Amino acid sequence: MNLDIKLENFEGPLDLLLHLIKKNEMEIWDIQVTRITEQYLAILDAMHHMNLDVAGEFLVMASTLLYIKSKLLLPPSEGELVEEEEEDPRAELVRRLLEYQKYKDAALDLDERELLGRDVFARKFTAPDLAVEEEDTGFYEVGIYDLVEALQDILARAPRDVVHEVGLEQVSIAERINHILGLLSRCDSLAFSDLFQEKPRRNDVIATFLAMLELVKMRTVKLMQNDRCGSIWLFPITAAETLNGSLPEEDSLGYH
Amino acid sequence: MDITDLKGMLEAMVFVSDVPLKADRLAELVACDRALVQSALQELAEEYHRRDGGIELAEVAGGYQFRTAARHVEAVRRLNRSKPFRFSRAALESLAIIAYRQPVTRGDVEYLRGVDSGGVIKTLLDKHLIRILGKKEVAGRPLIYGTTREFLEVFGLRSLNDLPTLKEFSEIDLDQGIADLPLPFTADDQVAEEPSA
Amino acid sequence: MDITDLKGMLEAMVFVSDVPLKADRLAELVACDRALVQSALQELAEEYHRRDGGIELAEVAGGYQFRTAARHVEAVRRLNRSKPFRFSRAALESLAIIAYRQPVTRGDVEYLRGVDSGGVIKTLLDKHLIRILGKKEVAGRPLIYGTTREFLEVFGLRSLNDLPTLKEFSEIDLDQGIADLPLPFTADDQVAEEPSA
Repeated sequence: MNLDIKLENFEGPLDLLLHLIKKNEMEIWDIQVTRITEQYLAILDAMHHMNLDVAGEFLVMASTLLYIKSKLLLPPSEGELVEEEEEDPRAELVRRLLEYQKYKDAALDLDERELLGRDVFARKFTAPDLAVEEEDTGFYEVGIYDLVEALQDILARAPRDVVHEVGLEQVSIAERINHILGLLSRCDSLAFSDLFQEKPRRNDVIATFLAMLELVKMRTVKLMQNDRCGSIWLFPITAAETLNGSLPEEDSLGYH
Repeated sequence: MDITDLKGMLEAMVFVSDVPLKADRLAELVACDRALVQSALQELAEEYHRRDGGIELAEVAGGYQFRTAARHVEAVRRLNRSKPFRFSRAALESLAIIAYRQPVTRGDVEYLRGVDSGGVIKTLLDKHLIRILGKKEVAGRPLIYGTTREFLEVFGLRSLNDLPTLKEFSEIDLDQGIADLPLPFTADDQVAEEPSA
Repeated sequence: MDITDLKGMLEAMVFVSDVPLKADRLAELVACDRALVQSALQELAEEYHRRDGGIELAEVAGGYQFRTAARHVEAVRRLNRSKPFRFSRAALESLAIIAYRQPVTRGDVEYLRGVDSGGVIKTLLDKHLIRILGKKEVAGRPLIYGTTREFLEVFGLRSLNDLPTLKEFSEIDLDQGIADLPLPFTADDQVAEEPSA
């Protein structure tokens, strides 16, 4: 049998087992453990020889298979004979495989639906004439866990070492301000992500971010978001021409 | 108010909303009988469906929302300059497990999939497709997860009852029925509910 | 491409766009003759007009845009007014910082979020979710904020002690404790209490 199988194509050991069972034209509830175990181990072995990392889960399954195989080969001990109808050693694995198969199929069903944002689209913006002041009409249901999630987001991006890093790398914030203003003079809005090159260095990101904050503080740009997790957009507040003429001095920004 | 007028009103409201609108809420807003509103919305949805144009009135997440017809996806993508996104198999599998088995813990998902699923659960949380429902009253008090309204919206489901039935393997006669789900804990263990807002 | 298909495509594109779309641009996107696109759009506009429903295909600013019919303006306004307050990401983040780190200044919130938070703090004050506790005894004597009783009610908490600790969330991949929050000032700086109202 052709064992040209890449582990990374499988979601995990259960997925790989299902594949082997199908390939051998077996029924899940009647696995020929010896044959499947041999093939499973051969694949792991091949991976090992190619110096590929085999995730721990695949190894755990290998030992499970070997255990089942040994149980099937050993004659039942006397003590076990007393208990009538001992469960088939394969039963637990079979149940897991059947259960996994079920959700694997359900996942495919989900993927075949018409997905919003992929296959179908809705209007995700408020009509301009409706963007009026909201009245005090109560709250959307927000749980305390939403609050914790928000905090986690901040923690994930908190500027914990900003001040030191900028100092070390001598990235000019005035230069970045200049750059942003230059970009803004050519268009009326700018996506935050457009401020960066393809793969910006960490210090560039920080300097650009600080430059953006400075511009906000100077009331030369405003930041807008079109929905709560949408991308951030920069809009100039005054005409871009006047901005170009009044560049801040590096020293006046207070970053050294 | 005659039915044509009601339909126009409902159409205008559903059109401007950025979220699906429920018949209940619309009935309240137009001060009309809920059943009347519901049937007017159904009629509208059928009209759009029969017309077979660029937009459809879809029933999702318990409400109504205008959406583009799936067969014009290419044109819309060209306009938005967007590439089609793909859910990874890991994401879809975990989402399927959470959707069908909620409330579930990360441990449940990992047991069923047979692999570590922490990263994928984090991603699903970030995308607001699942949310933390609370904590399970067992040792370690693990978090329990369920799907969100956004999940229904993204997958175009009216409600969780709209999920297709899982293919069961009833023909199999194992010593123990498949109905004995092999989860580390059973689903009806006591659950620490999140205090609702 | 037949005209029905073209019309559907145009309809879908105009529907999802947040700005009016010009016939030129649409013609380019569907790779069709401009005159053909123009006449298809005209036909669509007429269909909607004849139908006399809740929405119209309007010709504005040299382009096409779907709009609600003027006579349903009241219903649309009612819908908009009834919108419950939606916690924006900004509001949730600021509220989270204030809840966990109170008493905090606006500067603390802005330092952590990395963006101006004046507007959002004002909104939270207006909604009675936070209140001014006093002034901080540092240069500039900035105001310090804390959460209110209403905050506890909205989030279903008995007291601030009921706020989940971030440690409890360690399973979703969180390696920073709340104590490590990188605030520019420490929370136990001396605080001038405002006489409580």
